[in-house]
Amino acid sequence: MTRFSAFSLLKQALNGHKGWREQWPDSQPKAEYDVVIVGAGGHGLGAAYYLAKEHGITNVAVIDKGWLGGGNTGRNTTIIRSNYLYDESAKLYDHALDLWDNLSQELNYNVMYSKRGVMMLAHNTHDVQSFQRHVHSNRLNGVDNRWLTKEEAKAFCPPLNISPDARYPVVGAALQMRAGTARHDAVAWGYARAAAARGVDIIQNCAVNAIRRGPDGAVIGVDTAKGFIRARKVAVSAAGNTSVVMDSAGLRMPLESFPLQALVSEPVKPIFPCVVMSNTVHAYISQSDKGELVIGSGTDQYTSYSQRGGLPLIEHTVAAICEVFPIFTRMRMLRKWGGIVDVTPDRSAILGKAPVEGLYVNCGWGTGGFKATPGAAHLLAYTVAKDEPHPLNAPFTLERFSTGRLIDEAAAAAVAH
Amino acid sequence: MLLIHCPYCEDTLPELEFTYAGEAHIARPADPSALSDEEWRDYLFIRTNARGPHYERWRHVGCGRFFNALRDTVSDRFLMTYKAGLPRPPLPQETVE
Amino acid sequence: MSRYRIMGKGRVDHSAPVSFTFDGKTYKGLRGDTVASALLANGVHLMGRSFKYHRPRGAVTAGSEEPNALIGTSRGAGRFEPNTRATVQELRAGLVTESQNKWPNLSFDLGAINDRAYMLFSAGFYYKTFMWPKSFWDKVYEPVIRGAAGLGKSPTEPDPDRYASRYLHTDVLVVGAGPAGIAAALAAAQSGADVTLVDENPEMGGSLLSDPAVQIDGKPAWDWVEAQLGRLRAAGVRLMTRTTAIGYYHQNMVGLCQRLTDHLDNPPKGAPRERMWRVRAGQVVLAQGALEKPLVFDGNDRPGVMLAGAAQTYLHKFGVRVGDNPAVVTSHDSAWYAAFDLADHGARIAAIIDTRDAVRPDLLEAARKRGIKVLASHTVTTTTGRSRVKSVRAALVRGDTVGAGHDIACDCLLMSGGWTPSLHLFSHTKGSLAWDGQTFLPDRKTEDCEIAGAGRGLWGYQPVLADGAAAGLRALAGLGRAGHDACFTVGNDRPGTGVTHTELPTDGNAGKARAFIDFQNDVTAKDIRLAVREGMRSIEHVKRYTTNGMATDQGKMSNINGLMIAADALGKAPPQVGLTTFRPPYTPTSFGAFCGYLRGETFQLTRKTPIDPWAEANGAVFEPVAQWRRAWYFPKPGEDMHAAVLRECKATRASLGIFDASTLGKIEVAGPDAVEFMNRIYTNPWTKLAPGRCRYGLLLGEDGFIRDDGVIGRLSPDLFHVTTTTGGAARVLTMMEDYLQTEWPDLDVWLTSTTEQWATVALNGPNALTMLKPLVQGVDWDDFPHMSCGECTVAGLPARLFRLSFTGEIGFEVNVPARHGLALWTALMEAGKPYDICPYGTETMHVLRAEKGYIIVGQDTDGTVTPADAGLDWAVCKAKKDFVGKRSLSRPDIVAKGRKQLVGLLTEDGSLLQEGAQIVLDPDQPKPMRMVGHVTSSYQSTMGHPIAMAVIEGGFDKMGETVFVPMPDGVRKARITSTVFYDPEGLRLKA
Amino acid sequence: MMTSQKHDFAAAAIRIEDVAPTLRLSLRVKPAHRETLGRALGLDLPTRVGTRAAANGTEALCLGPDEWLIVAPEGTDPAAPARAAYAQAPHSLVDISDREITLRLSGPAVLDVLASCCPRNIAAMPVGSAVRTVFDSATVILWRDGPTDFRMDIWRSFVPHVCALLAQVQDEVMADL
Repeated sequence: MTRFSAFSLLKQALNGHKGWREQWPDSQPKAEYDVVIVGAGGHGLGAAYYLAKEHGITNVAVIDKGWLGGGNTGRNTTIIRSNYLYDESAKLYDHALDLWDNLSQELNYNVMYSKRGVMMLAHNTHDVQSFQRHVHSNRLNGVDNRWLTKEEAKAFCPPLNISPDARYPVVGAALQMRAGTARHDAVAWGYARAAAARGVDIIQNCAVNAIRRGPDGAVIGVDTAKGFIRARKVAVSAAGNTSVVMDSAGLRMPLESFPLQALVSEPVKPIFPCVVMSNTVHAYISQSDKGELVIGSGTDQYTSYSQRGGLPLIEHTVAAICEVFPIFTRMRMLRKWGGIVDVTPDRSAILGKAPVEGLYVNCGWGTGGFKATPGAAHLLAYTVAKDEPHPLNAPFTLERFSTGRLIDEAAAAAVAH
Repeated sequence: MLLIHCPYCEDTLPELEFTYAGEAHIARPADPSALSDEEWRDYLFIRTNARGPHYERWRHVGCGRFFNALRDTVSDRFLMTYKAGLPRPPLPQETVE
Repeated sequence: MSRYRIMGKGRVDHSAPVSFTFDGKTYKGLRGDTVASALLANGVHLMGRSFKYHRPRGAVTAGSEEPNALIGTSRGAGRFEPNTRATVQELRAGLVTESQNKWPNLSFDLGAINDRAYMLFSAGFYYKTFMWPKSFWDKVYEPVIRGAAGLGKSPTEPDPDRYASRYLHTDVLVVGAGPAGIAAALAAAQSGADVTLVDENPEMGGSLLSDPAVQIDGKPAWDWVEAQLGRLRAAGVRLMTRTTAIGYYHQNMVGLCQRLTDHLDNPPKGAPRERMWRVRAGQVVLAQGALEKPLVFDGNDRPGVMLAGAAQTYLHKFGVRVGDNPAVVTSHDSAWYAAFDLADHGARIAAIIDTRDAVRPDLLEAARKRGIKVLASHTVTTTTGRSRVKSVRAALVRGDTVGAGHDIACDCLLMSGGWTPSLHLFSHTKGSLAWDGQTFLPDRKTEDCEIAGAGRGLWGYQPVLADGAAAGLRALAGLGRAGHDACFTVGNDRPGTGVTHTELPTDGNAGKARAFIDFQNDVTAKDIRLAVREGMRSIEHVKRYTTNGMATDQGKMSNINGLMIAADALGKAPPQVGLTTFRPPYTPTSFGAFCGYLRGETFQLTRKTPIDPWAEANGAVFEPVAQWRRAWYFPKPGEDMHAAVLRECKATRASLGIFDASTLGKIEVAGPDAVEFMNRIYTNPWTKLAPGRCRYGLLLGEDGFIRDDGVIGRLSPDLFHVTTTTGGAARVLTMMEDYLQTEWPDLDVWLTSTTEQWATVALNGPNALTMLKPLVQGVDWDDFPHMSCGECTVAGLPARLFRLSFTGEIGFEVNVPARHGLALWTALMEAGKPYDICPYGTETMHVLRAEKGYIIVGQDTDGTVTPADAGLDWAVCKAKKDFVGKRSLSRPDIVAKGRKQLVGLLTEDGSLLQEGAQIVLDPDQPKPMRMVGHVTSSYQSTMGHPIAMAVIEGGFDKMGETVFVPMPDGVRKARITSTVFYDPEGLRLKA
Repeated sequence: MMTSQKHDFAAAAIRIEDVAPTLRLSLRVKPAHRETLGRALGLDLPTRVGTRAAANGTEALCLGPDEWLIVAPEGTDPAAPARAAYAQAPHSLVDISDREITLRLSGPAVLDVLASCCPRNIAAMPVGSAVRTVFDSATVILWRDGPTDFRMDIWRSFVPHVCALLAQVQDEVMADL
């Protein structure tokens, strides 16, 4: 692996960039691996990297039906934060945040993690109660998050409309200063390059058709578009397609896949310094390093794998943004795209062992997948390597849906009275 | 925005008149107390999440009725809709892409 | 008049000059000009600076695909917008425009220093550096990178303009009113079908407007267009100009953005600036034509280097000669016609440089006749000139070898790399594409659409017209209608073919060549090859790594050229590398158009009760609750919220309070099986509830957690008057209907929402009964104890009266038909005067209920709370075999010890706890602390000290124990108590 | 609340007026008892959603397979005979006269005005039909009384929102762009 640095860049610039080598090879599958990871998004590639780096397991393949990073990794609005309500969630996402903090150096790939602050707007008494609960819980958990008055919120984000006459007036905000954004593609590429350098095979355009189990029920490998690949362990990290893959191992999942849309505006000079989210009006926004306003929307109402999404939802999202930031109506939408988010009944992820020997699953991240990337990857690698969950992901089992021990972030935030 | 045929109104109408109501043909068990925790979990939470033809429920604001539909979740195209209470129809032959 | 304007030529109005400014300088153009055509007429080519290298750029196109000539435009306060395409913006009186991404000015831009250091800024350079020292990223590198972002400036003021939207249902929607679109619309309209023809330009006619010499059916092109539009109008076809089809959505829904006022000097009052049409079409005909591709060679981005088709458009539509001495470089026949037309209008063509070895003899002959020098098998290897191209270097190419070049002086360079069908909308449908060796064409369709003309690779007016007509007929057939075939005779047709290239070879230092592909994002051919060298094998990776195709033209200029080069570098055929997905909108579309009416007052509906006008007139402060606005409190002069609420609370406890409870959800549950239904839905037993009595009802989700609650009255054996929470009304009714229709269709029971049928006024206080009695007729007060209900009249109005209490005081809820709500309120206020009746709002309601330990679903519960957790076990009828949620109450974790339970809290120091504050048992532990619960409700009470409710692990077993609430300014100590703080014996209800 | 207000929409292209209150009943009955109930009410309850039947000043609109909206003049009690038939034909009849407020929209531009916020193809509605549909985010019942003559029943609390939208569309129609 050529080490990236200002010096290597300068050196290459002087010889016309002729010396750069490929960042990862396009591997063909071997007959057998210690671990096969299904899904080459940030989570899967990262898990392969940590398996190799922290657990010495390098005979690993990451297999994807398309190009690496082509799913939700490359389709999200790149928001990173950890100010979740429940201890389990806050600790998990804060673990990710700790890894984000050093990820560029760790991977020798600038993932452009920008700690510009994520501000969540409160629009009514219920929001205030809910966000104060977050702030206090986070504070006692050692997670950065603080309450701002609406004037402080405006000072932090000048385009904000804090007029009391707004349909949903801003009454305050919760700010996590350590939160922010990162360059999504770079995360996938950085992990791919670092994993490949440690011997991991990245196999693209190779659909996994089924997980194959032996006579004793344990996993023995995967059937793919390029034939059977033997594996001692299989980790499924396939986001919206997890249900389909797990079904082939005879496991039905508590998952539904919904279309989620996002959009960017034309690029403009810096105007928007942070990330702002409003759950009440269902929109979130930041400005990319290119100058585009990056805007996320809610999910459409029906399950879908079409990656399309409808016009009405986008209209409501744009209207919500323009209600909170009225200076933006004359900005223009440049492009809009859709992803597929896999959602569990309690809106928290499933990350752990599946009830089949040698099978592991990482799914159900909903809209939280990108921010969890290094954490989920790190904990998935741990769980696969040790055949038991790390304490941080131990609560995120499949079993919780039988016992009732749900981690219901959505219920805790969303009920109006 | 989808276009949906309401089997009660016998009219094909815009999605904005409809709400999605989850997977179809998951009947509430007659005697929930007789179920194990796992069986009850299956009823509550386990979903097919089909990639392709998916049996699902919608409700039409016009007539207020819940009804069933078979929709391809890859193309989002409705293959058929039918009234609530009718048995699950078989998959049409050439629906899978 | 400028010397670049040809008198009398074009579709502009030479008798109507229009003044505008560009970077502070005033220019004159003509009515019908775009900013770009007017600047070109004034000899101005330099219109902008590129994104990364700040290279000087001019208009390269004459349409919406323009990547370079982006300007800021404004018309007064709040009406500035950045990144407007100068090639699209029509002149209007007083238009103010400015160039972008430059400092201090357009011709001298310090940012152009980036251009000197271009070797450093190769594709993906930022992934490889800015990592050391780590702390510099936050403090130095990232701020600098962000500071360099963007093209134009964001608007900074709210937009005073309005936007509109509309639904349209049409049989046939034809997108694009060029020859194919017009022919399709003509064909479709003949059967009487409802046809809509839209075009993004101010005028219909498409390429015919740039080819006036073409003859169709014996008429000059423009006359033919005029005549056909007349025919279409007569046939009732909806013709919409300045209307861009931005996206193609499910089942033939197409979004159209219609620009209504940006071209007008003085827009009419009340007129929306833009209107979004959501069209549902039976059949769609895509006749969007093709986009001309640039050629990729060193220096292809200088101002004055322009697509040949654009030059032809500037000539014919605007009467503007883009240069006196143009050179032409092409790999397609079409540029030859542009050269001929310019030559015929006074330009001296420096040379036609064609990359192909063989050129059609008739073209050669036509060039010879005009005395134009032709260089076949040649390429342009570089150009010179700073703010405008001065010369081009032409060299002979034989296979892989490039001969020595020679310089040719010129004042502009017209290029054509051939044409690529406009596949954007088709791609939105996820239709598949096929590679024909030169370009991608539409292949398998997923929607009921037809593609016609140049949009599917046809060239020349004859075939395009015939194809358009055929597409119109196929669309008709799709509707089950028939029509006659049409036949067009085309004279002076301009057929053409061409070849597709990667980057063209150079005779200079290849290492220094900078051949641009994505002009705006400054992506060069070398960047693409570098991305491939670094292992980017899919076009998606190449795009994201280099940003090729991600500029505001969304790859219209760059996608195919980028793909050709990437495929070449990979040694694969282009289809194996793939085309990036086109995403809506087709051209950048204002946020306002998406908002439509969803702004300001009409952003989202606000529901108001019948009594709301009284509250407003009497100084209420309102709060939003779900979709409603509710009176929060009624401050008297000088009172803050705290003082007002305390006064309202005390007045109610002392004598009498009045409260607008109309927002409560109400559902009439009626039918012989009503009681059975209630038993199945709610946790409580209903069978023995006598008519005329009411009961608190608790509703769970099937997961066993509390969803809603409310008091429910049985008015007769078969009739229940159910109330729900304000926010839960719709949800509860839907849930009930779902069970009724899906699980229990055998039950004879029906549900009707009566939320808005009734206005509801709550009276509470020790004098409530005394005050109300004289106003009521039809109630037997001897048989109307607490938790009774009945029909009667109140103040002469028909009413449903409930005796219940959410405050601990004697209480009533009076329901009257909504039209009488205000009258009832006024009558009660009048009758209450002797008792100092006090109107109160939701805050006082919250305090009073909290003093009694009554929960608010959604505040004291959060979707994870069971009846037992909330201390509401008494409301669960365990004897019932089943009810919604019952099974979940026996799941292992729900019956486990240590669940959070709802208790009261009293602080030791008498301070007010904050709602949401977290509770610990050991305040001295390090972080992360172990939290055992949180405060759900907290108020200053009427008892002289604050009260709070909280959920705490094992709270019921911890009565009297002390817990700690660590706040930023210190730890509060609190004692766990019952949630009933006020009148625990309930004596006041019996008074 | 809105019944006392006059909407000042006086443009020729579109007129929007309040309609005086009428008696409105929501009738729910299973198909098996439809005829019995209809006989009691003196109406042949239509079975096709969106169709209407009238007799003696009382009109029934079929909203769903077991749901009709009965409209009659104020002060009448058309439901009395139905109540008497409850034992033979169990049903639900709920007075919802005050739940909705009715606006009349008429004039040459009425279809454009409705198309501003109704996703359904209003132009295709037969004269004499009525449907429950949506106008922006409000659920409404839309009656087509003539080619350019409509009534819209709107839940009371949604009326200010609907009227604010109509006022904007009104301006737009007047601007004629």
